[in-house]
Amino acid sequence: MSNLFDLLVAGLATGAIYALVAVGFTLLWQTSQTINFAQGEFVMLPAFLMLAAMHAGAPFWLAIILGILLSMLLLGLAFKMLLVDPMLRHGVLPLAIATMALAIGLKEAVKQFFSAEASPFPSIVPTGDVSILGHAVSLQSIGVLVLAILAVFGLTALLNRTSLGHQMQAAAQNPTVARIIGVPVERMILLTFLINAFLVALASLLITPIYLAKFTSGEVLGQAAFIAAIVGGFNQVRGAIAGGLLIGVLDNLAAAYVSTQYRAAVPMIFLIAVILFRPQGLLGRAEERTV
Amino acid sequence: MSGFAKPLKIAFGLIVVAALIVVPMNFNRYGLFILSQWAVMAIAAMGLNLTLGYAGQVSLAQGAFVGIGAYAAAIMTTHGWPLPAAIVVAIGLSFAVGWVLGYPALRVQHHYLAFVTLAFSTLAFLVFRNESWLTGGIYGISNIPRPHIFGIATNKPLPFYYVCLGSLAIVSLAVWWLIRSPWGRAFMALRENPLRAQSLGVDTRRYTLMAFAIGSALGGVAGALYAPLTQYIDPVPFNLSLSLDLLMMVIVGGAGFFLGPFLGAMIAVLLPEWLRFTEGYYLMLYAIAVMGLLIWSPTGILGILDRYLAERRTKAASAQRAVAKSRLETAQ
Amino acid sequence: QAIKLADVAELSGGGATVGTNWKNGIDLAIEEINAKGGVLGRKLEVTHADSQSNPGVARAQVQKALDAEPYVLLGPGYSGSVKVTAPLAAEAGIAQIMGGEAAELTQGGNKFLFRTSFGQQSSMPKVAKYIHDDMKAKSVAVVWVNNDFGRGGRDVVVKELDRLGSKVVADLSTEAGQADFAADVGKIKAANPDAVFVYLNEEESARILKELKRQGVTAPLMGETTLIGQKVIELAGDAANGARGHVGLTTDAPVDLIKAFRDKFAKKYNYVPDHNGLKGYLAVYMVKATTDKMGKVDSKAFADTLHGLTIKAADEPGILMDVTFSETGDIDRQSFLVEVVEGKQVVKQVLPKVK
Amino acid sequence: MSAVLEVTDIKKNFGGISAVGGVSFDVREGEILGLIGPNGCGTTLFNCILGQLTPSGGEVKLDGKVVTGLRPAELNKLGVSRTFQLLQVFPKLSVRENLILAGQEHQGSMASRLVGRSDAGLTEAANQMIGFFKLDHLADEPAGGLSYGQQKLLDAAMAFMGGPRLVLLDEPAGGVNPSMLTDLKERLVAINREKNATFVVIEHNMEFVMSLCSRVMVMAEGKVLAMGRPDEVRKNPAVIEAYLGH
Amino acid sequence: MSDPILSVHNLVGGYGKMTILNGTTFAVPQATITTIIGPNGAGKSTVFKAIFGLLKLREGKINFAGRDVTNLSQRALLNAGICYVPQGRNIFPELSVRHNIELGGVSAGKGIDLQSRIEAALDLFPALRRKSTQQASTLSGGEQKQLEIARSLLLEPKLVLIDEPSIGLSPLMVQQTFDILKSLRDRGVTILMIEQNARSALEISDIGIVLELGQTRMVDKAERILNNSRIGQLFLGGAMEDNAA
Ligand SMILES: Nc1ncnc2c1ncn2[C@@H]1O[C@H](COP(=O)(O)OP(=O)(O)OP(=O)(O)O)[C@@H](O)[C@H]1O
Ligand SMILES: Nc1ncnc2c1ncn2[C@@H]1O[C@H](COP(=O)(O)OP(=O)(O)OP(=O)(O)O)[C@@H](O)[C@H]1O
Ligand SMILES: [Mg+2]
Ligand SMILES: [Mg+2]
Repeated sequence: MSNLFDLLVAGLATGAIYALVAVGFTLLWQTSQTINFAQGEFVMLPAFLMLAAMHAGAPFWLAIILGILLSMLLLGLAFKMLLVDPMLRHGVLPLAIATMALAIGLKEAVKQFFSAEASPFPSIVPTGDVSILGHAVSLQSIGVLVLAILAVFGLTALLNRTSLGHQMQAAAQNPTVARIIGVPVERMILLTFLINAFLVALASLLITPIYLAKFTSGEVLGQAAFIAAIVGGFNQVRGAIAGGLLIGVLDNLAAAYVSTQYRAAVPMIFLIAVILFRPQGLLGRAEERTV
Repeated sequence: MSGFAKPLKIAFGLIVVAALIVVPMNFNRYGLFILSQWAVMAIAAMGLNLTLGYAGQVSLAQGAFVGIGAYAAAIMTTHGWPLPAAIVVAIGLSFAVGWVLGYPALRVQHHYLAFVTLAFSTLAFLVFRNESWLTGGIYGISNIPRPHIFGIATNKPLPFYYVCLGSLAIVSLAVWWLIRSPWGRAFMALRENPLRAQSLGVDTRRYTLMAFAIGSALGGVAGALYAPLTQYIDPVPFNLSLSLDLLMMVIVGGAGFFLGPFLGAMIAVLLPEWLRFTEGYYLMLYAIAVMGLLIWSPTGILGILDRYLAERRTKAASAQRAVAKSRLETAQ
Repeated sequence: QAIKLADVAELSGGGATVGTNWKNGIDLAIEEINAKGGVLGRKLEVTHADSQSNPGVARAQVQKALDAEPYVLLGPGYSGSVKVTAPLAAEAGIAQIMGGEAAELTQGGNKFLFRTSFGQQSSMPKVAKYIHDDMKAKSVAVVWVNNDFGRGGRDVVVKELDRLGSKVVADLSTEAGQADFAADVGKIKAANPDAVFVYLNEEESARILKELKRQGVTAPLMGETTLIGQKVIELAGDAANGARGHVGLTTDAPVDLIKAFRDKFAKKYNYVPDHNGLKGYLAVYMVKATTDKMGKVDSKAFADTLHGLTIKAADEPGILMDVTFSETGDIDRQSFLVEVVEGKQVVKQVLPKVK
Repeated sequence: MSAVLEVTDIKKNFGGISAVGGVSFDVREGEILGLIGPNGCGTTLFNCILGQLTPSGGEVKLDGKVVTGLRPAELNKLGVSRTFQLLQVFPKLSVRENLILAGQEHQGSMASRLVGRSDAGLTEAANQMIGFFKLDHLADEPAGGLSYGQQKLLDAAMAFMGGPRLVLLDEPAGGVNPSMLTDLKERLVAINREKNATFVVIEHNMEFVMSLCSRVMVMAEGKVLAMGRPDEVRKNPAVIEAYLGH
Repeated sequence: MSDPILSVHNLVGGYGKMTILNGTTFAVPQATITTIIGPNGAGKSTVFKAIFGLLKLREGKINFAGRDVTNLSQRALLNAGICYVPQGRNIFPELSVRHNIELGGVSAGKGIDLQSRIEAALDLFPALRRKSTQQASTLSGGEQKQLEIARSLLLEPKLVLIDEPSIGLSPLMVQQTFDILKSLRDRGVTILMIEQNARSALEISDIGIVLELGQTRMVDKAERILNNSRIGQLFLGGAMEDNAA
């Protein structure tokens, strides 16, 4: 019993990480119909930017600020202008492929210009545990979870309650018409990517102390986040939380009760089941069309 | 197309085929290996092009079917079966599994389908790795023999290259026939507008399953050639990244174009090799090249050609319009 | 005219860290040797090729390397990749010095294949013996990474433990790149073993060490180089304290030559190498020592000369420690039993050469 | 006249909201039935009859056989075809390919179509259709580049390629030029007479409906409001109130 | 009728290399309803796209309220007081009906009470009010068109370009829509409309334009076009009226 509780807590801790990465993923989909296969690498990179700043002698706080700004410049502005703009009109696939290539490029660049080795990364949340119902829960995990929840609430409010959010959605769902009625589509898309870049930089800051800074660390993270996003509901930002936590917990339960060798299979089977029986995801909205 | 372009095209095609037969004769073993790999990947990409490019069903599982074919061939040939028999089994097996994988496509499309197939791909990898009694597990299967074709041993790189090239030729003809048949049109109808297709009597269920099954079967063929090509297989090459690579080949070559997979496979297999002289930077450059290509033409290499042809056709249509216009003016 | 070596390694993909270390080790050794006038007065030259950690690509690259007729082939590091490529090198009659550790590699009678480190068939029995004899563990939990490296080690150690009479009470496979070890550690805890054998890559080792500490597992931890390496200590912090490991080759070995190597490497590449860096370095010095011994650059005779050869560090400082090569291409050398004490590796025992 | 299509008590709810609330009627062999009603009155009904949506209740019979729940493709094979209110063509295929596609599934078996002629022997028929709808200069253009009205015509043309017995046309006149509409109407009448094909026409263009149809059914709020000859319906005060206005 | 508020002069342009507009020229006087009619594929919608900056012109000038607006951005055109309702389905399917309408006011200036305008628009279309929280994609075809018209009422434009508003609308709704257009005109707004429902449209129009093969065939008072027998034969479906009568 206590073991089960530990597993749940551990699962939620990992799940919070997935959720945090998945939030940006659903955001990009909802506001620009982009699937970013490099999302994992987007989380990997800012940590290295910060590390680079520290190696250059900047104190940690300055490195963080520089890292976030640089991320927004590279992963927000440059990404949008160089890759997204030319391809957005041509549907989801070319851009998805381009982001796959981008993922390779980012990994190789970090490996080549920084290091193939893993590096430790300082934590802004104090390391250590707090005791909840007599079980140790790490402060880092709580930090990640809190940020994920804040991001989801913030973004949901932005998207569904503000005119700006509606404009962002409109720009994604029907850019031509959005332009016709005066929505500044370009600016909306840019905003989306800047928000995403900001989020991944924050995520990077919180996750890297746990995952270690390594050029490959985005791979596992990216895939888990995709699955979390789909399971939770792709067209709803809040789906990311549900999906992330669920996948984290499921993964732990699978490792404990199914088989460590087939552990990775369980979330996949769950994913297939969700898609087949509730394609819009657990919290997603069904896409309805009249004929 | 004008009457002049067609013979020109045929002549060009014949030259390319002749070059593929003759030029490699004095290649070294490495060159032949790479070319064989190109042929094998082109077959797999052609299968995916059918499923994705023509029928519009996104699949991130083509690599798993290459794996299924490879394991079928490896297991059978190391147990003394001839390769052709193994290819038949590989086709049958991947066709059947592909058919089953097609069922989700009847319920969901686009990115949802992509993730179902992605999940399948991961599952297949786990089975390859964990069921050691059958697949040799993580240690894989070694000493995979190369076949005797018409009594000729293909152990040496050149004969085996011809085996791959010949298979590619056969597959190409079959695919070409398929897409120019009414089936090909029905596949495109699935891609363009399944709703309308249904109401025109296109049995979208059956065509969807077929698109998956046939595409997967070609993945199986590629796998059955891959195993004797490398003569050793383990689960690693058939993980998700192969599926992603194949997808990249299809999109970069030009999805929905017959020749797309040939070019796409060329870029994916040969471009990194050409870039190897840059040592540590070659994958980065490769990634940049792929992105650059897509920025230049998001519809793939053949998309560029297509744009050019479309412009020529609209020119002709404009001319027709001008004629109609002058007629109208004289009528008044 | 330069002597050409060809290296094929895991420079990208899952084994990139392994391959990069290996490559850097090679480059360092060659630079040193050339600075001192080369081998038999000829400079060494190496081409590096990336196998992308994929056996199929490895095969292609080795083929390419062999087509260029190198003096000796170096690499790859993954056992699967070695397995596909070894027949090619053997067919070409070119010696291959590689980094793979799987037991079976040298058991197929290949006359051209040489290790740079212990095969698992020689290291794992020592580990099992230590767990049984010194740790006095009746029950053992085994955690391994599910790739050819981890699986290979696990298979030998489980067999040996069985033979010695220690019971394997938990047998846990993990994924390369895995970040969350809570469930695995939970299982270990539930099994309550007398000792835990951990056989993972460096980063994963660091993560599981942290998790073991978090969940308060007190059973002694035993592993290999990958559990107690400097990198792991750096990453895991004080969670690494108390972990023990058998180290065939480590940059932390109490050997002056090795310390000097480590400093040179760190100076050149800005990081501390792992054992793969050492392996690459040694591979080149194996070439040098063998060639010096032959007195000529003869690719055909190379393998024959290296079989049965003993190289003394006194004669060839680059080899770092005395080493003997068997007829099968396996290596025999001193090894160490190390414990992490307050963030430092402390050598507990020196295990002598077998012969 | 016997009934080709008998619809009994069809219902359709969307999450608790009733869009069609128990509609029964039949379509007689060889007639042209008009179907009118205010926007959102529930002509979605036809999507239920044709298998695009699953009805929440009720039964559909074709030639006396129950066909409720059959898939659109199966119904099409039984000779029922349709057009769509919103544009539904195959945008990247040429106009001619669109038409060949529309007919090909009615030629031979699936296997025979794999080995048979590439155009399933339909080029001639497609060209005729193209000629009739005055799309000659656009025959090789991708259908997605056609103007609204042209796509609407192409959609209608596609419905005729399979030689159907029963055709449902959803607002065929929307966006079509009046003179072309006259041709279309003549064509419908001709096919109706010569091939004894039956039509159901959903349309808001009153001239078109009233001059074409032999019977008109009026729906409002998911129910049948009136049914009868065009002139009767036109004078019906309830219909004027709900639909026609003055 | 006063001076033209919009004049297009010698527009030449098309898609790819295909030329659709072959020197289209016409002028629209202020505070009138002007209707463009013409066969399918004549280039009517293309003219609108050209005016609204969605089509790159190869030649030609577009003047609005005394200023050259050729190839301006959509936002600039909206700010200048032009609003455009295109043909076909133009909604944001996954947003609610109300939010769809709200978005019509995006380019409105600061001092405008959007909420009351939204309410006013919903009052005109009761079906939309009933479904205001539903996803727009669940509306019927005609309701979606109503949504677009309602959305376009949120701004106070000087010129409305409206492309076949009657498609999919029931006769009652067509009447109502035309009434809305009339009242807009009476308030001084200029309406440029494309219609295939030509008779009804010309009946409420001041001016009619016949467009064919991308050229202006005829510009005249609406009633003169209505009564022109040749035009009747060619574009108004002359035969149909007889049948129905
Ligand atoms: N998916 C859906 N979810 C909720 N309501 C729906 C859905 N589809 C249709 N409706 C509602 O059902 C009613 C009937 O729609 P239907 O499409 O039948 O209208 P229609 O009669 O074709 O009208 P029109 O002439 O405007 O096309 C409408 O009020 C519509 O809003
Ligand atoms: N996006 C496009 N790409 C290519 N050609 C196009 C495109 N849109 C329109 N065309 C062509 O331009 C011509 C004019 O189209 P347009 O839409 O302006 O016609 P229209 O007069 O509005 O006709 P309708 O009354 O049917 O709406 C048509 O022949 C059409 O084929
Ligand atoms: Mg138009
Ligand atoms: Mg309708």
